[in-house]
Amino acid sequence: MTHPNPDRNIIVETVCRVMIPFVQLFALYVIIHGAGGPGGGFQGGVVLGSSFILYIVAYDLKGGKGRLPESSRTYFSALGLYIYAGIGLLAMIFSRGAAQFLNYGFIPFTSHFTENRALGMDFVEIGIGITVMAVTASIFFDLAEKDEEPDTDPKG
Amino acid sequence: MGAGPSSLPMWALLGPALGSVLILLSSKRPNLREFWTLGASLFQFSIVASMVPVLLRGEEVVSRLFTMFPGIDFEFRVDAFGLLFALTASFLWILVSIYSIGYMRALKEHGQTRFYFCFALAILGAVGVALSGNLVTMYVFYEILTVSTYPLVAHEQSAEALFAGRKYLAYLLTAGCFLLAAIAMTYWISGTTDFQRGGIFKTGMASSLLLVTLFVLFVLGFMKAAYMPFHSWLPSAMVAPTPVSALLHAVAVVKAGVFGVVRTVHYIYGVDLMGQLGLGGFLALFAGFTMIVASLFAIAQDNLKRRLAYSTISQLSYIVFGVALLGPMGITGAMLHIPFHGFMKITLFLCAGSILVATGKKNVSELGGIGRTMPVTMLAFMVGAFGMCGLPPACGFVSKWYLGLGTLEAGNLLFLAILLISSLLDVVYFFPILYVAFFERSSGEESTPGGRKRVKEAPLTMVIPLGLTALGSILFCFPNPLTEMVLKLVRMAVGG
Amino acid sequence: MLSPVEHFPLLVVVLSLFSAFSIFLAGWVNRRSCVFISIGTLIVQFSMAIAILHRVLTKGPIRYRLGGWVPPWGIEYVMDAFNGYILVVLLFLATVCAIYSKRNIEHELPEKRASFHTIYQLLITGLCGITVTGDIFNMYVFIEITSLSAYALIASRGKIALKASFTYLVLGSIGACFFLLGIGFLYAVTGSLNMEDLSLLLPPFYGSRAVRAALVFFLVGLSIKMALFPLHTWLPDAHAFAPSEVSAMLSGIIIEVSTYAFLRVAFSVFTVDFFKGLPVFEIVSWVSAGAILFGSIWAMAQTNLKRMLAYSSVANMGYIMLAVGLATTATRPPWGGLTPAAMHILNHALMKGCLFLIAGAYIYKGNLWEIRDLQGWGRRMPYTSAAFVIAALSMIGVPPSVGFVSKLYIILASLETKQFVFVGVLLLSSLLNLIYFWRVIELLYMKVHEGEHGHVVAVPREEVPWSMLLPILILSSLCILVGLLWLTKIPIPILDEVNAMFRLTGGR
Amino acid sequence: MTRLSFFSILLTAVLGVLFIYVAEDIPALGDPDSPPIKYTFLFSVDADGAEKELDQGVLPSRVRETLQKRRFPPSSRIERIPNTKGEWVGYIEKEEPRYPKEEKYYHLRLEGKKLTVFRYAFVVRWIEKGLEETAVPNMVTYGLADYRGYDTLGETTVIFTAGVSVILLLRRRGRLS
Amino acid sequence: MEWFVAKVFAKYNYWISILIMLIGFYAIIAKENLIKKIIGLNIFQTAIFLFFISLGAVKGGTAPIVSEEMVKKGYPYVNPLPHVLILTAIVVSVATTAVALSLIIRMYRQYGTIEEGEIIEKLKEEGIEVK
Repeated sequence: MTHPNPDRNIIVETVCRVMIPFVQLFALYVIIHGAGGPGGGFQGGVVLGSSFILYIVAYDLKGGKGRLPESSRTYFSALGLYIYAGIGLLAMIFSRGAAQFLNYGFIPFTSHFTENRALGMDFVEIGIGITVMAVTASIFFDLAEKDEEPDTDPKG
Repeated sequence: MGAGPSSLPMWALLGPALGSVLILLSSKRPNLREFWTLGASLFQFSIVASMVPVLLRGEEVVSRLFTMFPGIDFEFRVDAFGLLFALTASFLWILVSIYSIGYMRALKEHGQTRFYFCFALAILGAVGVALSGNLVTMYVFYEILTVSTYPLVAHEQSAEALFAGRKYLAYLLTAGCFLLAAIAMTYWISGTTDFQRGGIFKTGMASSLLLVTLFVLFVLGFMKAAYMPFHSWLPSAMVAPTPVSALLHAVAVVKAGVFGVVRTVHYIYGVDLMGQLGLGGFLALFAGFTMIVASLFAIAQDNLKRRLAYSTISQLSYIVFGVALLGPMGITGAMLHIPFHGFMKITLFLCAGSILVATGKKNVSELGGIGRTMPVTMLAFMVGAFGMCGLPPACGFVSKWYLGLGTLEAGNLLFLAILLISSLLDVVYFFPILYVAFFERSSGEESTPGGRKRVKEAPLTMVIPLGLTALGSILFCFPNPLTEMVLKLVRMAVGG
Repeated sequence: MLSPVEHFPLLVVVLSLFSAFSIFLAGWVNRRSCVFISIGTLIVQFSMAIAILHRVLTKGPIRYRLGGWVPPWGIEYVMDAFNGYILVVLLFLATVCAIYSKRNIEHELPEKRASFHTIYQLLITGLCGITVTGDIFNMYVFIEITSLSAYALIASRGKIALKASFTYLVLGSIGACFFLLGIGFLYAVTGSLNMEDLSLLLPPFYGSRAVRAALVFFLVGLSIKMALFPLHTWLPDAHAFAPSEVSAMLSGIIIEVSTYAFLRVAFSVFTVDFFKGLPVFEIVSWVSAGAILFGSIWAMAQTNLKRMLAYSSVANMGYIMLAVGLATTATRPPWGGLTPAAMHILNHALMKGCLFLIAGAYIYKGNLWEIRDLQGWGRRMPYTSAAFVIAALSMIGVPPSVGFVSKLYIILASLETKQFVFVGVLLLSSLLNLIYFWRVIELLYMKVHEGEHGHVVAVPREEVPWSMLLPILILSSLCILVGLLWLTKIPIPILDEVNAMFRLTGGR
Repeated sequence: MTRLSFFSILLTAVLGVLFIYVAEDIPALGDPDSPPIKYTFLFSVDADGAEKELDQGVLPSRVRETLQKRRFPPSSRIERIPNTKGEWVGYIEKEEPRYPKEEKYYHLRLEGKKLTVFRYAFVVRWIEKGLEETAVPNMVTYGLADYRGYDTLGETTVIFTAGVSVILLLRRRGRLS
Repeated sequence: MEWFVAKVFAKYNYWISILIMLIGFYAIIAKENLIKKIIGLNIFQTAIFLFFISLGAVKGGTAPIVSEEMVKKGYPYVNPLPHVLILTAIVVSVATTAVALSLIIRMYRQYGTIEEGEIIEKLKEEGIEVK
């Protein structure tokens, strides 16, 4: 295939094409496995985000934006926090105000109090992962943008 | 003496406060606006006057709003002395507002709404100072007076006026800072700031050095009284329109300063403590210096209003002087001099203003023959001048008489000498004006072929007030119910 | 079973958090809706804050255990009179500025409304978090949220603001790092993070060097945040070139909340007993006396209106910290303890918020940055300029405005501690205020254009839209009303409760 | 040597001196009994006859009074740590829904004639009870997401803030700007 | 010697971290280049993180993940709390860096340089003096 810009490299592209799925899979593993072993939302989220960064490094910004468009970045970065804070509020709602914010035990995932806590934590980690992924990607995309006409008029 | 709680002082202050708001609201309709001004002044005067019988019954009108600090209430306590000042200010406000209607319309001044608004606020401040029952309350109104007078001083908005305004603020707000410090220290020393006859400081409350420093702070704080080294804001403030100079710089502002000094000496320190600390002599010398030097300055002035301003400076020091004599006679003279000098000086200023309106002349040297073109005005002027020099039939005679008695009472001939010299100087700088006005030929372009000058007075709205004030200043010289009332009030204030 | 009010301390924070995401998404759908969501949220928060304050004053402090864990094992929210008071002040000014920002942001950053309002809400989240939290590390996290959003908001107008914001970022991060180090030292000595728990555990270690160093780190770090002279260098540019409502928030609330954080750490973690025999507060008061003079003098030297106001903010932080410095030695009510400081926090929020909003109004109307541009605008924008006069008079300290009240209280406090120097400093600074504010007032009203010679000329009246005028008028009228309120001593009981809680007045 | 670099060297030196001044009170590396990981010293009283009282499970009056004076919660139950010479654990009442009502709080140790009272660091509970209380084996995870979950919410908010700030500052095109 | 071991060597973690901290601090203040300033800031923060983490270290401790055989062997766990705190603090520093970098990019777009001195020069030319 022909390349519009010369600084793209077929080898790098192929390697990344192979690697990126594994990176993302690993990221998901890290997020989910956060409860049992080393790992957690942040680590997984950053790895997930870095997979997109890797894509941009190998291909170009436009393609990366195609893979993770602005809309999904916006939605995801808010969605993760909605999940987190929402789960916190669910605890209050399900216990009719008896329990405090983030008191996962009161969310009836299962019948068992501590199980609920564990599950609540898992969902929270997922939320964190989503937000971190979206935000890291979004930050990188914005930083990587080409600069255009400089600002003028120092004050107004 | 008993103290009847009442809401009269609030009403008295409500007059100008409400008036100012209404004035702002009706800025587009001049007649309505001036109606509000007159209405507010009449309302206020009636309220203040209605307090007189209570006072004559030997009671005090007290109204306590709320407590600011332990020992300091926001309270109005109307005693004879305060009422005297309040009466003077509010009565003269009526005349001056009639006068200023004529003046402002005759000269087609700009920003009249601002003028009337600030005027009302200034009166609010002055009467508030008169009625307030302790230093902190007094300070509040004192500062309101200062700030609200600035736009009046700088009214003309010329470079000179702006400079005068700046000078005015710089002097008086600096003084305000000294005053605030003094008040805070008073509270810190004595735990209260209420005015009590005989003073709130007891000997041994604080070291005499501290008390003397505090007194110096007070004297600096009441810089509105324009003692000599700190006087220069007053003559330059004469760029203001004449009604402003008349009311504010002959009655409200400067008298508020003097009022404060009297309060300090008589109600915060008390005569005895002043005597012990030897502050009386110090203050008397200070005031005497001002009396004489200011008169000398006045001789040198050619601008009529500036000359009047310097005479004001020296006359104010009469009051401080009288208080500093620390004897009942002297204090009586001082307290009498507050309303009397108010009447006489306002007469003089109004005359100057109407001369300006009628002929556009500002300087003494141009006044040749004006006595014949403006007889009423100049007669009134003569009355005022006589009063200033302490000659009958004007009421200045009475107060100066008491001051003289006070010096004798103090048994200090030096003070008597100072008094006489300064009165002499008054003659020296006032009689030339009269001479020029009545006996000199003017540079005759407005002499008609008949050789006789036609009478050309200022508008009636200006002539009537000044006639009234002149009459008043004659009235107070002769025994009649009014004079009796004033004297009674003063005696009660002195507590003789 | 917790009563609804006991959930409010949390809801105040989480609500604005939710509204931040919602504004973000709403901006994606429809840009116009953002500001309304923001204002609505703030109004709800404000009413919650009032409810909290009432509950605290009537039934005593609220303790909220996040996640249901009892401290010290979990994070705890503690609402007492002090942070209830601060919360009300903060949310009031925030609401007013949000209303103001509707038109101003449409005018200045039409493209970036959504993200601006999102970050504004996040700023409120951070401020509320700092205010309500009872856990010192949690406080650090929220301080960071606040600072990050503040950096972004300051820089949002681009241009010089970028440089200013960068300076703020570097200094502010150093300050936050110092705060973190202080937490580290305390944790190394006591092994706890909950404030109340720390205050219980610390007494045996009062002599310990780590604890003292921790205090130094907290003090320096937060002094950077609160722009206490000589660590104020970031402030003037940041205030001068940010959007005006952000300047108002910065100078009215953000630096004050940093002051609150310091007070909370100083009096809730290191209690009063810790400071016995340590010259900390003497040093603070002398430094802030320097700040007052420095700020006022530099303010006189400015030609740019907002920059002048910024330097006057430096001076006013000096006022607050001077009052704080006197807090441990002046113990007689009503001016003893923290009363003057807390009082001036509210007063400065009102005055300076009003002034900055007015400066923004001038910029909105005629792009008037320099003071000399304002000549004759007094009659063009009568209401705005009248508000300016009122606020300026209360900065100068003319009775019965708020400025006068706090000046009086601080003077009385310093008289009680026999520090006559401070009295002089305060009076001198109010004179300097007079000079640099009167310059502006004179230009606004008195200086006439050439050729007019003071005769009436019809000037076109061009006021700002009502949604910008309303906040200005509200704040300026409060400058007087709140002053009278203070004089009548109606709100004083709140502050008395604060002093009693910190054992500052009486009982010692 | 510009003024700036001199200035910064000066500041750095001041900071360094402060750190060296502090060094003395920093616990040594890996000390298993340091306050962060084990317990904090509260106070010590003289221990005549305290041992018997403690073994009967009552707190000596001196200790109780001192705890009251320092506004610490009263101890509900004392029990001796097996096979130690003179170490006890003090429990306190706490109310947490669905969890045991008492928690390990005080550590009392007999040292010669002195009875020293310590306060367990709160990490102790995380380490010992975390698994059965949250059913998650990873201490960092349950510390992060449960015991101090609110910090983590704040931290997620921080990174969200950073994202939006970058959008506000840099994004030129797109619907958000 | 014992003094040295007790006071200095036993706390080498502390000494190392403050050394790094001072390096970062110096870089923040002294460097003209804005990127270098930010790098210095990161070094400074990292040093603090090191200090925190090393507070949590325990001799012979294992990773804070509950596991049966570790309990059987009787190894102590290291202190999980500093990890929790520092995870938060790291994210904070990442966020700060991101904002700082975007500010630098904007400044570069506007002034064409990232040297503080030059930027101030350029501002002076535009007639604005910045501290």
